[in-house]
Amino acid sequence: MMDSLYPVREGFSVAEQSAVVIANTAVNPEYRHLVVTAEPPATAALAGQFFHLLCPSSPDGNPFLRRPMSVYAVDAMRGRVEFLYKLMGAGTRGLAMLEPGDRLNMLGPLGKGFALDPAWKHIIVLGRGVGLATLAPLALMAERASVRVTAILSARRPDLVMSVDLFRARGAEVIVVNDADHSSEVGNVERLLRDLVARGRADAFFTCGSNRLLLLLQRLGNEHGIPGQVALEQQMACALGMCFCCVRDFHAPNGGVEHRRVCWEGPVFGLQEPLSW
Amino acid sequence: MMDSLYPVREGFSVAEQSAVVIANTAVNPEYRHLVVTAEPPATAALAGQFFHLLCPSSPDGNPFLRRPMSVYAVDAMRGRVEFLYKLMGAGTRGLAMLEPGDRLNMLGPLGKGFALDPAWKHIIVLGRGVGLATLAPLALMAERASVRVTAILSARRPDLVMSVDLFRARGAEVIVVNDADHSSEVGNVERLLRDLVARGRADAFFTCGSNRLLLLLQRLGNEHGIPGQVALEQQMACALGMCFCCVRDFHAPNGGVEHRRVCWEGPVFGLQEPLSW
Amino acid sequence: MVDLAVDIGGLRLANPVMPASGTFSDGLARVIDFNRLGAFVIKTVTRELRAGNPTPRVAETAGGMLNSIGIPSKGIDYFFDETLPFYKRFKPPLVVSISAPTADGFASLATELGVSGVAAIEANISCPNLEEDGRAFAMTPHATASVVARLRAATKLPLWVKLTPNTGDIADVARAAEANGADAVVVANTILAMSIDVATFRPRLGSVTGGLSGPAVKPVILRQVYQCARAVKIDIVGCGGIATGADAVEYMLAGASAVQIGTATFIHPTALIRVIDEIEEFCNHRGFSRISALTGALMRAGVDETDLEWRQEAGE
Amino acid sequence: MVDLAVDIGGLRLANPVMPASGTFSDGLARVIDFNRLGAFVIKTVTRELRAGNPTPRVAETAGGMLNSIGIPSKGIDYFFDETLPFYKRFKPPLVVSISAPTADGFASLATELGVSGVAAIEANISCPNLEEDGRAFAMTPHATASVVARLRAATKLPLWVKLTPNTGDIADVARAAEANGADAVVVANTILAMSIDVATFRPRLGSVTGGLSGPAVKPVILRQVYQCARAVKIDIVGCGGIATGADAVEYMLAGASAVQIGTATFIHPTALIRVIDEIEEFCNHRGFSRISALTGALMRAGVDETDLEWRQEAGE
Ligand SMILES: Cc1cc2nc3c(=O)[nH]c(=O)nc-3n(C[C@H](O)[C@H](O)[C@H](O)COP(=O)(O)OP(=O)(O)OC[C@H]3O[C@@H](n4cnc5c(N)ncnc54)[C@H](O)[C@@H]3O)c2cc1C
Ligand SMILES: Cc1cc2nc3c(=O)[nH]c(=O)nc-3n(C[C@H](O)[C@H](O)[C@H](O)COP(=O)(O)OP(=O)(O)OC[C@H]3O[C@@H](n4cnc5c(N)ncnc54)[C@H](O)[C@@H]3O)c2cc1C
Ligand SMILES: Cc1cc2nc3c(=O)[nH]c(=O)nc-3n(C[C@H](O)[C@H](O)[C@H](O)COP(=O)(O)O)c2cc1C
Ligand SMILES: Cc1cc2nc3c(=O)[nH]c(=O)nc-3n(C[C@H](O)[C@H](O)[C@H](O)COP(=O)(O)O)c2cc1C
Ligand code: FES
Ligand code: FES
Repeated sequence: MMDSLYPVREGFSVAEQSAVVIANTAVNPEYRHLVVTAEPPATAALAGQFFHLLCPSSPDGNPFLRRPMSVYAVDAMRGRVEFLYKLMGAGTRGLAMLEPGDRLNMLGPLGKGFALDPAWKHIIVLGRGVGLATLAPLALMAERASVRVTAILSARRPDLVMSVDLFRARGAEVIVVNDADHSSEVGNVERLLRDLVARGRADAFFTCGSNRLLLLLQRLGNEHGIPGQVALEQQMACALGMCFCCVRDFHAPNGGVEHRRVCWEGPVFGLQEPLSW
Repeated sequence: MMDSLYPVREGFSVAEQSAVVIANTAVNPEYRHLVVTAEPPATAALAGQFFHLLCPSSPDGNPFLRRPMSVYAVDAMRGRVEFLYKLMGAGTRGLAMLEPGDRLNMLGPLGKGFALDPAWKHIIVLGRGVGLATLAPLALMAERASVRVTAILSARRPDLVMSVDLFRARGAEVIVVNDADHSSEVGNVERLLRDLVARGRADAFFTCGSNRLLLLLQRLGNEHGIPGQVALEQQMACALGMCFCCVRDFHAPNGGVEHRRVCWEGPVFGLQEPLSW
Repeated sequence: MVDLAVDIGGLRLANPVMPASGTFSDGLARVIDFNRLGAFVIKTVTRELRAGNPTPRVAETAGGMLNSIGIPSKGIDYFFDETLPFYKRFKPPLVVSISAPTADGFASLATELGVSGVAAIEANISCPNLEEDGRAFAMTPHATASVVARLRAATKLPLWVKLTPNTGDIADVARAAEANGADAVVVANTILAMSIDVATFRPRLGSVTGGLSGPAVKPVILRQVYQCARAVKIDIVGCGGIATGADAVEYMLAGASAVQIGTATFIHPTALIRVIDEIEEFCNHRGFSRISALTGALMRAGVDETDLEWRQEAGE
Repeated sequence: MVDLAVDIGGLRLANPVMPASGTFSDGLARVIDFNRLGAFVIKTVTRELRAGNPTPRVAETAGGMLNSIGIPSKGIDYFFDETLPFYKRFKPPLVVSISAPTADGFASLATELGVSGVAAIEANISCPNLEEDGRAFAMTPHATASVVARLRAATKLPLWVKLTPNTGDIADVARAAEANGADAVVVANTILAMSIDVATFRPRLGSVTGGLSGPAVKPVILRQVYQCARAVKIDIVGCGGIATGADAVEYMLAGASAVQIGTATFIHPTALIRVIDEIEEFCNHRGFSRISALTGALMRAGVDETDLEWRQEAGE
């Protein structure tokens, strides 16, 4: 029920803020890029953390609950936070209505983000679909830590692959795979990964967005003793560890299966911990 | 339960329409004037009829039910309908958010409007507050029927009196009374009315917006055998005679008291029929 | 072409969409084509003249409304003289909602209504039972059984029984209705509720409490339809918060064979027609040739399967 | 200065605002100052370890949400080792919500919780009673009486009993709780409800049905608070859909002495604090020096008086 690791602090590390929309533009037919103003503590958000957004009503409905969205980028100097979101239902379609100057109520930063071990020299980032939004800030984080990144970005069609330029700009090597030419099939991705492992480019795996890819990385990680991290998703209500809506199944230390809260113990977990994405 | 007078028609005399806002401006600190586009059957609205408006959400709340608003003016040629509304709660504050170009869902025209007897030469229109909005289209209706109007317009303060110019433009004689200088007190209004009756200017009384003024007119009407009409208000759900939310007490033909629906048998009733406004 | 026809307790309807009692009258003919409706269901009729409750009779709440109309009634003579002839002019069958303070009263009304032009009786048993403690008949299986048995003996017309959602035993109440001869249950009437104006410290309704309806109640009544569907074999008419074709489909999946629409008509007077069009479109789109195939088609997969399914959807 | 203090069944609170069980944990300390709360009410604790229900565990509805969390529990040892020490660091009293499948189970938990740092017991008797037919204790006065009597004998702590809104007899259930020694009733838990995804034909919750909470339920639970307030003399804690100070005042006028806030905290994590500030402001504005004066202050005027009042307000 309570996480005894959590220290009682003087200040508050999470806040409900009324951000101002700076831009909200389509990046392809399914995804949009949202940039908003932000103050501390929002600007302290780390890669892998998320915000819980109060989405406006739209003709598609009145979203009652907030919607979790990963931090796509943070610029603490200019006071900005960015999101990359896929149009799904009432919440994201409500977000799509926001225009520059509109207000967005956001709660955050929330959850536990990615962590880079100083010993790692080369990491592999393997993402698909919405997962690319969550993984994107790893590019900057790795660059700052002088860690080399190979990013394998997967999507249904070539025009839906995102963040290629973002990763390249941070010095990452980018490999794009997609369903249209079958390059995204597990067999092919496994071949690419085994090649990178053989070339010593895989000190750690990072993934988000696909169950098949998680299972693949778990298998390879096990086989080669390569650690890693995975960001999970689950429906949320509170996003503060209070409601236990957002649990998923994890291997328990004692060998059984236990529930953990994606919003609180995660969304980033050790690669081998979850049973599935 | 059903009004057997109502004929089954080929076409439909009431419609839900998506009007476009042309203007929505403050006329004083409490009232706003809304002009929207309209098509038939909306443009067939008569003085005393009303529309049932689906008001947008605002920070003041999400109005679930529609809100009844009298027709303030209709211009069938240019395809326009106008409303004059007072800022009250969630509904009217939602209306206040509408900007030119926005859509407004309106249902109407609804209810039974005012009727002018061809035998009348001079009528008296006595209104207060919101009642002035409902009575305003009588000015044009009377002008067209070559009936002379004396309008006594009552308000709390001089700056809250509305429609003075509108009545004057249609040739009416306008008397303004207000609470600030006590001219609106029943005693003074009664003096004004008795004077008009004595001068033969009161073939009929029309009123809306005040219980005290209704009771006064009922008394004078009885005393002098002067007929009249009153527009009532009551909370509504359906506005089509279906739910019986909007009933008020009326003198029944048999001498007792009976309920009638303001939306269906009214909102305009014979002056002596209702027990109160 | 989708076959929209349904059979409700022996009465054939051209489609499963009809108004809810008390939310419909001839006035709506100014806005929609009455001949498109699956049936007419009229405001509850009583034998005697009744004035109904004090005003204010309506208040709005989050996603819904409260009403305390009560049952104002012009009495049974007015029904025969005015209401019945009016509805005879249209094609849809007329379902007459009735209420009485005693089982006898219900029975005698039902017998009297056995005339041409009345297609079915809907017994609104959510009203106080004056012979017991004044609680509504539909609050207990016991009182429901006795009034339904009397009604069954009194009429050969299809007998629909409208339940109250305020009981903790709705499945048992539905069973009692079925066991005593009801042809269908209507689930359900409004949920007892209230609202207070904090500016005046007064109740927003003249009679203090009233009935909640509209989208806010949909998840509660849907659950009750689901519970009743698992308890009885007779047809269920779902009623509570339906505003769209998707809402109607949701009720049918949970076990309803037809639906009634009330509050939504106050917001959009064309709601009944729109729901008919939308369920037809839904069937076309999903390849159902008969709407009745939706009834009870809820997939209750094993727990893990459901979980997995959601994950897959969420996956991308 | 408004005196916000209230006394709930013998327990003094600095103000009448507290979280609802299951909607609050230490995580909220990242956002608000815990020392401002009237009390802490923690997620229901059981003796044994429990996993809770399958996912998905949440769905949204018109003006509310459904949850089917169940009662995942780390067991009573975890409570003593971790939860209790954590809350001891703060000023507000700790109310421990407990649940068990039998009256004995409730009683033994209550006894064990008689330790320093536990200020009151909230018995969540909306859970299935395994000794009877598996229905929740709080569904009937009978089962409520027996479990409350056992609890009363087992603990000297203030005993709050949390009722279910799913019964048709909430006033009788409250009476049974009072008669058997409850110091207060909490009205109420969530309303049983469901939702179906018409795209997949599957229930939106992994366990098919779940509990409805949020603004949609407010008018229903408010009515139940009002009914209970007329039935019992013990204190009532109102809980259901409260999101603003005005909502809290509405509950107090209906008869509640304090309020719990659940779902609103998910939408605005600062809701508890805002409600405290807003009720203080309300009292200041309306000239109440003690918040407790609001409890039961509903004006139930004669019918005509109410009517007239409304007319006057509407008049101009
Ligand atoms: C930690 C976290 C980070 C995320 N980051 C991103 C991101 O950066 N970009 C992005 O496009 N999406 C992201 N998602 C998924 C995003 O939250 C959902 O796509 C969104 O909530 C859908 O809302 P909707 O109303 O548009 O869709 P609907 O399908 O109508 O949503 C219905 C309900 O299901 C929930 N839901 C639906 N899909 C998901 C999902 N995949 N995860 C959690 N809840 C879901 C919604 O929150 C809502 O409560 C993230 C999810 C989590 C948990
Ligand atoms: C036939 C008719 C014609 C009207 N014409 C006008 C007009 O031309 N201009 C104008 O300013 N007002 C008019 N009114 C009053 C107007 O409908 C209310 O002021 C408005 O509904 C208030 O809504 P709200 O949400 O702003 O206020 P709230 O007080 O928050 O409303 C709460 C509820 O009470 C109802 N309500 C409140 N006051 C009234 C009232 N006086 N009459 C009926 N329902 C009420 C609302 O519709 C709503 O359902 C008319 C009313 C009727 C019945
Ligand atoms: C204004 C109003 C009046 C009602 N009158 C009756 C009635 O006379 N008889 C009856 O059985 N139900 C009556 N009801 C209940 C409705 O028939 C229906 O059961 C309920 O409103 C739920 O459906 P909805 O959410 O679609 O409105 C009434 C409901 C409303 C809102
Ligand atoms: C996610 C969630 C979990 C809950 N868990 C519990 C619980 O463990 N014990 C309990 O007594 N009530 C529980 N409840 C019910 C709440 O305490 C409260 O009674 C209900 O949500 C109504 O209040 P609200 O509308 O303010 O949320 C839970 C409610 C929610 C939404
Ligand atoms: S969303 Fe509430 S615990 Fe994670
Ligand atoms: S508002 Fe429904 S009858 Fe008048």
